[in-house]
Amino acid sequence: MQTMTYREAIVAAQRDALSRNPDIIIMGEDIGAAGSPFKTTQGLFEEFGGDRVRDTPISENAFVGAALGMAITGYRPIVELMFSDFMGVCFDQIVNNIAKHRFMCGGSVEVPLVIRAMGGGGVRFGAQHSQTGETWLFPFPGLKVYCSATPSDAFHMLRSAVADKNPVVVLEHKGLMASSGEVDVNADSDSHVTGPEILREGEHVTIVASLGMVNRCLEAAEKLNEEGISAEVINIRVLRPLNTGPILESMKKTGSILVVEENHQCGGWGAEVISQMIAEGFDYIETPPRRVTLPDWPMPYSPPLEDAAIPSVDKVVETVRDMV
Amino acid sequence: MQTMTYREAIVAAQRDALSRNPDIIIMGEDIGAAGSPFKTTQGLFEEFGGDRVRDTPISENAFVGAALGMAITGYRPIVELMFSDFMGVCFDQIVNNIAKHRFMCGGSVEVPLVIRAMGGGGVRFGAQHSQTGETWLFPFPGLKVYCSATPSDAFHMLRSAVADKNPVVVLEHKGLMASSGEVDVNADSDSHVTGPEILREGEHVTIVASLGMVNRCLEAAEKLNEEGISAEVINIRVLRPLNTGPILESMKKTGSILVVEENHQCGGWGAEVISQMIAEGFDYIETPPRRVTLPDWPMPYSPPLEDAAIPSVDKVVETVRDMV
Amino acid sequence: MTDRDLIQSSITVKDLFGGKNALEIYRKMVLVREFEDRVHASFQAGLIQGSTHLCQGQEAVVVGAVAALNADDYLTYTYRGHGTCLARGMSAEAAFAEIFGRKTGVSGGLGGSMHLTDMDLGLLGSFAIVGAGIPVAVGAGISAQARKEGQVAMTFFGDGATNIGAFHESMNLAAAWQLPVIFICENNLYGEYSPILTTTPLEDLVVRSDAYAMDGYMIDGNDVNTVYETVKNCVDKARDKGGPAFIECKTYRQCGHSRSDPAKYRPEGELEQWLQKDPIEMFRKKIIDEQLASAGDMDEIRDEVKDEIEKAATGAADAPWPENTDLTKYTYVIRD
Amino acid sequence: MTDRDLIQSSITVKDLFGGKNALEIYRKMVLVREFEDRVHASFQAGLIQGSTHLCQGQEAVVVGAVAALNADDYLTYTYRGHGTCLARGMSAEAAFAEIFGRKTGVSGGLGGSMHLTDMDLGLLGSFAIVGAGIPVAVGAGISAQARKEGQVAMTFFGDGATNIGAFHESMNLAAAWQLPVIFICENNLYGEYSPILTTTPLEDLVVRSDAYAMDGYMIDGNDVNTVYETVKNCVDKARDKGGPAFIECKTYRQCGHSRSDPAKYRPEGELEQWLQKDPIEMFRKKIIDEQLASAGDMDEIRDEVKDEIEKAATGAADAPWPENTDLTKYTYVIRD
Ligand SMILES: Cc1ncc(C[n+]2csc(CCOP(=O)(O)OP(=O)(O)O)c2C)c(N)n1
Ligand SMILES: Cc1ncc(C[n+]2csc(CCOP(=O)(O)OP(=O)(O)O)c2C)c(N)n1
Ligand SMILES: [Mg+2]
Ligand SMILES: [Mg+2]
Repeated sequence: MQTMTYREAIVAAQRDALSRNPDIIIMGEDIGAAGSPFKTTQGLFEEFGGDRVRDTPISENAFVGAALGMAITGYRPIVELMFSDFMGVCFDQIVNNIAKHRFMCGGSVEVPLVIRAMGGGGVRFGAQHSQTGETWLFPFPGLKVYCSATPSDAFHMLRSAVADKNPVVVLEHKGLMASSGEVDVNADSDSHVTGPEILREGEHVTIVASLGMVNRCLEAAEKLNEEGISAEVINIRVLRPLNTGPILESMKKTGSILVVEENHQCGGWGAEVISQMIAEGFDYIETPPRRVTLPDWPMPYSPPLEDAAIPSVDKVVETVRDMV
Repeated sequence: MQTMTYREAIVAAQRDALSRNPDIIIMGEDIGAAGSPFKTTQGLFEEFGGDRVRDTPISENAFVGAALGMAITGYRPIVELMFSDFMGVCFDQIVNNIAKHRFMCGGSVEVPLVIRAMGGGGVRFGAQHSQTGETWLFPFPGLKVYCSATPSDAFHMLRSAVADKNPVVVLEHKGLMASSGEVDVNADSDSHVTGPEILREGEHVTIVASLGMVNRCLEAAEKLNEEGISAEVINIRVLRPLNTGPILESMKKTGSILVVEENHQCGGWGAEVISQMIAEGFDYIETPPRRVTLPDWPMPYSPPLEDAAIPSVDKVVETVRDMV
Repeated sequence: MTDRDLIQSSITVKDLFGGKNALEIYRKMVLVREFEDRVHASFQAGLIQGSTHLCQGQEAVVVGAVAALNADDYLTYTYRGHGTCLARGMSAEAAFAEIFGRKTGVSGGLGGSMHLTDMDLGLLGSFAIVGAGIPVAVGAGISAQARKEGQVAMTFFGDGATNIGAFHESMNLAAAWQLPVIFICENNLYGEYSPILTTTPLEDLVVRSDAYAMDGYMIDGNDVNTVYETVKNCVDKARDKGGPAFIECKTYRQCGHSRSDPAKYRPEGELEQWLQKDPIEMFRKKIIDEQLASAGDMDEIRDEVKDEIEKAATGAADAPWPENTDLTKYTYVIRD
Repeated sequence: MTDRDLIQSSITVKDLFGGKNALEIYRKMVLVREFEDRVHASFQAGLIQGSTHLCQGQEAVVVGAVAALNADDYLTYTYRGHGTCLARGMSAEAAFAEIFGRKTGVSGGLGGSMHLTDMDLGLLGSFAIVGAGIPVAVGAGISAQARKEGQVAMTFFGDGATNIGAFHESMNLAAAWQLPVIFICENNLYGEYSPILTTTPLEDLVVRSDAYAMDGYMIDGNDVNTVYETVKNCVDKARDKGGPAFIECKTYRQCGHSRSDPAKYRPEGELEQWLQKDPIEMFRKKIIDEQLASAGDMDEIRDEVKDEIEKAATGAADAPWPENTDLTKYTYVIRD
């Protein structure tokens, strides 16, 4: 077990990948000598050189598309998108090419590539630099979509993604970069991507969250505990392929479910989770499932407005109180 | 009342707009003298000239972004995207610029523009030319998203979109182009975009559908009727802003709801509709809500596989039978 | 700086290809033509639904360019890419079967007319979104550069595609990293129904290579000698770490854009003029003039090809539809 | 074809601007400098969270180019666009307030440092995605062309932005339609922490205008005379239906890329060299040399500006936060 920050875990996973597999090449803007704006590739250029850690032009469409070309010709690219919002400029390559290429080839090719995209709000970057990207990718079969909520996730999910034969988008959260936690670098990475992880057990309500919302829900659970309400907190971790099995088990126990996501309600994965709970656990539901999400407007820049927009610990606590 | 095809209705709405408002300019690929590949602008170039009906280069990102520039400087563009799938190459402009510009300007500007995008499957165009685009746009506040299922929709929703002060994406379905129906060109267009329309009344189950699925659901309702099952069929029409009020009323009556959409389950609007039904009508639900959607893979090209992938009348009938 | 004069090769067929290879080149061009004609007929006959995009008239580009490649090189191309695939050696029957949506198609019927691929031949992908295959070729070029075995990547696209962002970003990236990527622009004068000058402020796209300090050539794309010679030189240079090149091939789409487009938007006489420069006829004439083969020899080849196409198309039409099963394993690689 | 020599104006300040206007130009440049310095200090002091992107060193470009416009012209620019806004006349206090996230900000605090806009001034938008504002300016150019009142649209972007698709598509569209759009490329030699040649195969981006048969000029962007003269000529031509132009302004970002970036990636001595060519100092010297004003006059202007900035920044810092209310009406226009 090592204690490291989320940011360090991202670097460590890439270092691990670069050391183990000579076919891995990292690409992105200012990820070379500069070590990336969020310092997520720090030291890798020095250690592995400019052929394997490549600074790109500001041409996301070209280098994300190039990642597909590399993946189907024997290399394994890891691409960094500095902000998840930039998926807009390379969306065609992600959803029309990368997600569908294997299928359109009749399954005759594997597309082992990783896109790391850093998203999320709370850091005063405004409407065009604060989106998590979860809802953007959720609709597309062919993609795997991971969400790292902890340093352990950041390390293991990225490491598992790199070993995967499918295209994986790993969504990371800017607000978590400096958070720290325990990482067992010798653990089995693949176990992290089988699906949701129960981070705290509870009896009265199941709370499911992703990315930056996970810690808030844990904090909320702590507060609720003081009031005698026992909440089970689940880190959903993998949006695609979505495995709601553990959530269903939890809900069967608690009879009530709350989803907390840093996305707008429309298009959020919360609706899918709830719909699956209804479909498969209808008889176990005791109270109507609830969601805490972003309000239906873009992310405001002004600090108090941004803080008010993002689901807070208090909002989670209040909502749960209202449910039980 | 006039009888016209869906395609003719699209042309008629644009002709109407061009005649009424000199600030309207239409742009797209081969929409001028060629009348557009799906013939959705036929005759407009001849009638209104090349300054108002403009053939663009293959540069969706530029001309969709240009539409924003036009809208905030006094003109009202209508942009045609030949295939909804092409939103991939201009996604940044749609979701980061167009959807958010008013907000980022503190509400000091109006963005009156229309994007028409033709999508959907069943016409053997393969994985990169068969997506409806509904799930792509559903997550984004700032956009209005309309889905035309009938010639009347095609006419009135487009006409209302053109008169709107907000950016509206009108999704049309390629498979409906030749379908015909009654259009009352003198009716109030805005009433078409207030929300869902009940196309057939029924007692036992509420079926909600969009675009190409609406006719199939009506057909299914007809078949079910023969078996003594009375289905209410609702054309959802507007995904953003989503108004589920009429659906809730219907569900309160029938106690059961089925969503049919030509989208993958994850990210589909069906999950949102169901989640809202649960939240607001929990006590009225008698059977677990169900969904019929695309399977979780890209659209296959081969005709029998494509037919099997798209929700069919039979599938709807069977699912309803299973529910009631 | 880019050479802005139209390049036409002056080497003889014999010196360039040798007699036997020349006939093979001829055969390939006829194969592409006959294949496309048959696709067209099949579409008209209802054997194909959806859409097709054919390349009759552009055979010299695809056959000449592909002939300059090695077996381990990579290619990306477009919805109009049947010719590239056949030139590279894709089975005509498997190609037909894919276009007919059959189980025996190159992609088991999942791809269709716009998506013919064969990884074993380096045929990496046929992309239906304009420009979308260009970055993919750049990626193959990165692999080639990293592997250091002298491979190159070649990408085909149209004149209209040079107006889309993916083209620009790819040219820049390939030039910045000096990747072994050969950009083949098939300037057939139209994007769909629009003549190039209605959408593009210049006609000679070769100029665009200067924007990336990249070698650029503008060539007679209907002369397979010229195509082969120019492309071969560029390929050789790229193999030898000389960086990418852009080759604008002036050519003409003898058919409509897609489906049954009658191409009425063409000015009168334009097609006829270009038919005078039909790439197959021109090459045939050269071969005869150089006495490498007789008209009879070549008729024989054509008849053989026709037979081959007939058999391939019939075989494909008789092939079964794919089974309606769970297609998850074609969507994701499933772990064992 | 594009002129590929670096253009430096030889007109005197007096002939170009006249004495009084020259001092106004000087004042604007100082205003931009002082504003940005204050933003930097405010960031360091914790008054601003998130990020800022400053333009110290690039004042001649923004002030000179904007001076060539009429009141009814349009502008789009980037996250590094504070200078453009101030040059155009945006209230410094409202700009500060926006950057501080206050209710009195130009966008009521919803936009932030990367999104200063003022429709009344034609300041259409500041875009945080590289290249994303360029198509928007093209759209404004379409409006201008349609309205036929001689308006132009101007768009500012960096050297790095010329590698993104939106730039390419916009240049092509503006040229194909001969729109009155002036493309101002602020080539400050870096995109974030990367020197231009690490990402771009050429240093003189003016070459890229040839790819669109568009007028192109490469100018000394630290000389406000040169900027004004060149841009004014292009603007006049565009107003007169002469089509778009691309102007590469060679300049230098004296600060880091954003936030508190110390810009350690710069080679030693580079900053110092460019400080020798500081646009404000250079212009000041010319004014003195031409005896249009004394050093004392200009010190006075600077002191006035400093006062103005002090007042504006303090006023903004004292302004209230926006209320936490339903923001739907800022998202959608709600019908009455
Ligand atoms: C991004 C995108 N926009 C539009 C289309 C529709 N479309 C298909 S082919 C084509 C014309 C392409 O012209 P060109 O690049 O010259 O290639 P050609 O078809 O002539 O070979 C267009 C506009 C598309 N497939 N993708
Ligand atoms: C599409 C996109 N990619 C990356 C970024 C991150 N980014 C912000 S500024 C910048 C550098 C831009 O360089 P340049 O165009 O030269 O403008 P400058 O900042 O030097 O004014 C980058 C890469 C972005 N905002 N948008
Ligand atoms: Mg063409
Ligand atoms: Mg720069």
